[in-house]
Amino acid sequence: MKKLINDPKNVVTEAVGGFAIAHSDIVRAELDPVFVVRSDAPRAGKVGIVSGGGSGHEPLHAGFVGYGMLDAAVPGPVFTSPTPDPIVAATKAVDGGAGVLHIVKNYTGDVLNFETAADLAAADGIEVASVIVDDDVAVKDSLYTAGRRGVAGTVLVEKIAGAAAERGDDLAAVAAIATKVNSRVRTMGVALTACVVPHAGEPSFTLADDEIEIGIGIHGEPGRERIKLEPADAIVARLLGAVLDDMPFAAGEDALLLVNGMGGTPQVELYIVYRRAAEILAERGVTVARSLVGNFTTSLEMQGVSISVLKLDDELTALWDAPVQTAALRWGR
Amino acid sequence: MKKLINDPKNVVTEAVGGFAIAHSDIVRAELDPVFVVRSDAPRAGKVGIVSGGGSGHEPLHAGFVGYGMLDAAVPGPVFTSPTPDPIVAATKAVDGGAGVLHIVKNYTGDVLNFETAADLAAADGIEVASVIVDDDVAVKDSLYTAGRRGVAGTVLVEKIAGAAAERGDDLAAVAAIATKVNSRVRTMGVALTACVVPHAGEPSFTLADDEIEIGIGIHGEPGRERIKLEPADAIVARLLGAVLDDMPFAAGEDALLLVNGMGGTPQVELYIVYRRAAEILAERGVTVARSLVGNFTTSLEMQGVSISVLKLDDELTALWDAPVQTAALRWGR
Amino acid sequence: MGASLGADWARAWITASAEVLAENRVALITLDREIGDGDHGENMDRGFQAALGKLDELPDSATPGDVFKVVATTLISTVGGAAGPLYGTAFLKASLAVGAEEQLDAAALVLALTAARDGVVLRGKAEPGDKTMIDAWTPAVDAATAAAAAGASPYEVLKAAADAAERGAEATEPLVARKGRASYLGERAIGHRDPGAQSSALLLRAAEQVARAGAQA
Amino acid sequence: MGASLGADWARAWITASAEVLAENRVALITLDREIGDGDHGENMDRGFQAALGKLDELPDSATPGDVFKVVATTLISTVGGAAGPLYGTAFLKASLAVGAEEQLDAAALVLALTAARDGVVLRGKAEPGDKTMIDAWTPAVDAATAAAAAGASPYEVLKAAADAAERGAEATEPLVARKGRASYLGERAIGHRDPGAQSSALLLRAAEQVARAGAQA
Ligand SMILES: Nc1ncnc2c1ncn2[C@@H]1O[C@H](COP(=O)(O)OP(=O)(O)O)[C@@H](O)[C@H]1O
Ligand SMILES: Nc1ncnc2c1ncn2[C@@H]1O[C@H](COP(=O)(O)OP(=O)(O)O)[C@@H](O)[C@H]1O
Ligand SMILES: [Mg+2]
Ligand SMILES: [Mg+2]
Ligand SMILES: [Mg+2]
Ligand SMILES: [Mg+2]
Repeated sequence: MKKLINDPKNVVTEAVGGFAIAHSDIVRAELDPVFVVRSDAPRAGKVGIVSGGGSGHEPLHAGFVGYGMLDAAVPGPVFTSPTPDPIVAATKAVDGGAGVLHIVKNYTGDVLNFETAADLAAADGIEVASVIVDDDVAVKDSLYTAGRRGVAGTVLVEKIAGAAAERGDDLAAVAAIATKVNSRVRTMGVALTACVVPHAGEPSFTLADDEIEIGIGIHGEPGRERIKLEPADAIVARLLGAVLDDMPFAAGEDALLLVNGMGGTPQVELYIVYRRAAEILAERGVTVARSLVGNFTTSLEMQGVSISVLKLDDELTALWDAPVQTAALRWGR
Repeated sequence: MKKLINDPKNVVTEAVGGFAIAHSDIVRAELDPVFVVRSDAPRAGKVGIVSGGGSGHEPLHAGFVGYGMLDAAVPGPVFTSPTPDPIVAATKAVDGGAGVLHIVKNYTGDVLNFETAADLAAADGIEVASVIVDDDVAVKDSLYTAGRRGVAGTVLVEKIAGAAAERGDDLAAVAAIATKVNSRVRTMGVALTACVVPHAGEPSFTLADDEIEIGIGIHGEPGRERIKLEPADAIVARLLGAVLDDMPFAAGEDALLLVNGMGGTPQVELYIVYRRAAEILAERGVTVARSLVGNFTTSLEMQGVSISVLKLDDELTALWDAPVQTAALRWGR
Repeated sequence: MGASLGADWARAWITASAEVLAENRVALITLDREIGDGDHGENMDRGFQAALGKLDELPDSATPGDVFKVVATTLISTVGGAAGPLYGTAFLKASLAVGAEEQLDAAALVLALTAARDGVVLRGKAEPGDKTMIDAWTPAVDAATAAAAAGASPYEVLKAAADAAERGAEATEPLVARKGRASYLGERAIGHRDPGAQSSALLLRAAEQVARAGAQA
Repeated sequence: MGASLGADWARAWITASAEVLAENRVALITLDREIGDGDHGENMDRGFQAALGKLDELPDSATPGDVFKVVATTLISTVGGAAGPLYGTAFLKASLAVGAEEQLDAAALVLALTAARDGVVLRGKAEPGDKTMIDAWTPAVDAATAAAAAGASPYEVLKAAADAAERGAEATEPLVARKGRASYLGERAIGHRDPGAQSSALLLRAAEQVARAGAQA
């Protein structure tokens, strides 16, 4: 294992510490328990938004704390959901009296820990609503699984819910927007290489030199199917095909296309993937009205990519375009 | 070699094509010859700024085309400087009558091809000035080398010169600012892994599981020294030590600290590096007045990092803070 | 009937669990890497080391229920992931089940084990055969119940539970998972043991071993 | 004195060069990977394939100088990197040196080779021993000059140049580089052959071989 780290046990606190210094204009970090919060929190009368989960997916979530997006992020250990304590602390830190929305990716650990935290915060008189993100079409949503995972679509939920909170929507409305985004976004990913969790020291799985893993999650967990390496265009057809099968578009509908790098993929490859995905959507008469290309929901140094499509309407587009000022996403100010 | 590509020969055109669709609000791409240009170019009366070089360093340079930074970027094949033709075409496309600045990283190939292009553009009546960036302290600048390489400091030169051009400085003034930034920025990098150039198909060098390469360039060329893996803090001390030895700071001076990922390094590691670098600067009484952390000047999927320090003054800080709207760097609009 | 088990046993159990989880840290990480995300051993080790530290802060008068309670809150606040809330709830429910009893007899142990298992089901909604820790806990509860009904000593109850939990953990190997991360793998989870079932078996074996040591002393 | 070399030879040379560079694409990439950035073979192959295409567009009346000129502009506009401008300038200067001559005798070849070498030096400022293509070109020019002075035929002049260039390329192996990317490596460049010197030797060998084929035909 070769990593630019010191003691594996200190990876999260040191990274969060560095993040807070580098972005002290936007956030501050609490280290006991660990969370990252907007420097101007709590904002009276504004719904607070808290997200979190295991570390290793950066910039998710801390990179999205700031004006127009999250009020706080709670990073757990690498790939391990945080415990309730820091979630409760973050929830209290951002409560401006209008209640707090928890945006939770659908993993048993995240769901259970946020659930406990919500109960504890409610016991302290804070109104908490929760939205579970489960955009990953690689997993069948059935009685026979823990349900779909929350992956890169989470970024879109956070941005759009954040804009709704910033314009003054109340808790129910912000939760409704977040739910709406989640219901209209689908994602599918592929890995070319595995990643190494610092405390594990070994790759989560091994792929031969000509193998790729289709339907990968974001925790270094193996995907659903292992196939031989294909040209990028063929891989894009698989991923986007699965997304569009699950959420068909009518010609003329608008899409936001997110091509998300898993951390170790060069940018040229992301744009090669983006190009073919945009072409396929155009062939189907779908207008790619908004785009986002880059590393937003990663798995440490994993090489790979996920493709997300969000079905836009005027409301979602306007909220997407609204100003945002975070470490990892910024426009309009 | 596992990459999300189609034919290796089409990597650059496909990536540039995708980039131009994804960022059509900011840029357009020409494909014969290949260059990326601001969609509103040429802007009458504004000095145009063109940079370029081999591909594989993304977001450098195309990711920095837009308001307040570059007017055009000329990507060559992967790690190969572009030929004069597209440089001339880009120069013509951005000339608004106030002349054009070429920002060139100090590699024999880039220097020679931009030189020829400048001559050809001048023959067509365009006033061209050139600034060579050579911020890499890993290379001794002496009669016995091709001189220092231009690496991540290039981003700072492009941003600040871009702001000067945007505020209306004339060609001589923009060139002077670019030269000033170059004279005040130093960089040193490390690689944990090599990268694979698509047309080569094999890693540019091999490192054992416990080896790192100090003083790496950005072309997958081997560095100056190979050492055993060390904790991040020790590596930071080496890199930043070399930077500060070369450009000493007095206590109380202001610095911009850039921690640049080489492409395949997880963000947690960049912030762990940033944290220690900021601490060392603070220990020396240097104020880290501005920070930039992320993948800005990369070597494909290489894992590693470079640390750049720019000695700020009020003028440079104001130009750094000025609005910028590019695919990879955006604030203030 | 045999000697009942008091707070000494409860403390010794947690100490032994912390040891066995530290020893099995890498083994559990490896199991979780195969069908999960490779952190189960790290999570459990972190949690039980923390619980160990909390034991010292308990007053001498602490009952077994007090021990279970402090373990519960410590696991909840240090483990994270799926295992943290699940094991935390298990110990919390066990603590409630035994109330202020100073000494746990066979019947009390069965109550505690049943409450723990029910707590995990309440939070995680897993059924037997879903390839989770429930596949260790449910046979353990069944075996403990049967043993107690047959007049076993507390130690014998724990022995029955531990034996059954080990068999249950082993029996997760051929299963497809329907809960937790392994459920994403479909058929590919077959042939791998569930890490949570394995850690549950380790915990119950530790409970039995310290009881045996106490019984022999 | 032997037969002088005309446009047929010049065209055949470029064709043979394109072939030999395609064959040596991977070998040159490998050399450049060791002490540079691994693109030299790709760059040269791309450039000479493009030059090959341009030959067909030349009129039948084209002189050797016309061939050199179209090769020069094609290399400049397709190769990129350091090699593009350097080889481009070499062919451009060679073209100027031979002017409108229909047939090149030994003296004209020496003029062309000398101009080519001087062009590379003009652009790249390398000196002999800097571990660049100059270390192939300079001994080649010297050997060609000596051969011509001794009354060698055009073919023999090229043979002398090619032999010397090969030895010169080989002699770059023990050197530390002072120009180009390999200069960043310091001592670590020792033991590796300079890719540009190697491609120069290949080009000059191709020139000799097509001249020999012509001489035998
Ligand atoms: N719904 C559930 N019910 C019961 N046990 C579960 C459930 N989900 C997961 N588990 C258990 O948790 C274990 C994984 O724990 P751990 O690796 O620490 O958490 P995570 O899956 O969040 O990384 C699984 O092996 C399984 O035994
Ligand atoms: N200043 C120079 N003078 C002469 N030849 C040079 C000079 N710099 C580089 N070269 C030659 O160019 C070769 C490298 O060419 P190439 O790999 O195509 O370009 P790049 O170095 O830009 O990747 C070197 O092996 C060397 O022979
Ligand atoms: Mg986990
Ligand atoms: Mg090159
Ligand atoms: Mg796990
Ligand atoms: Mg090269």
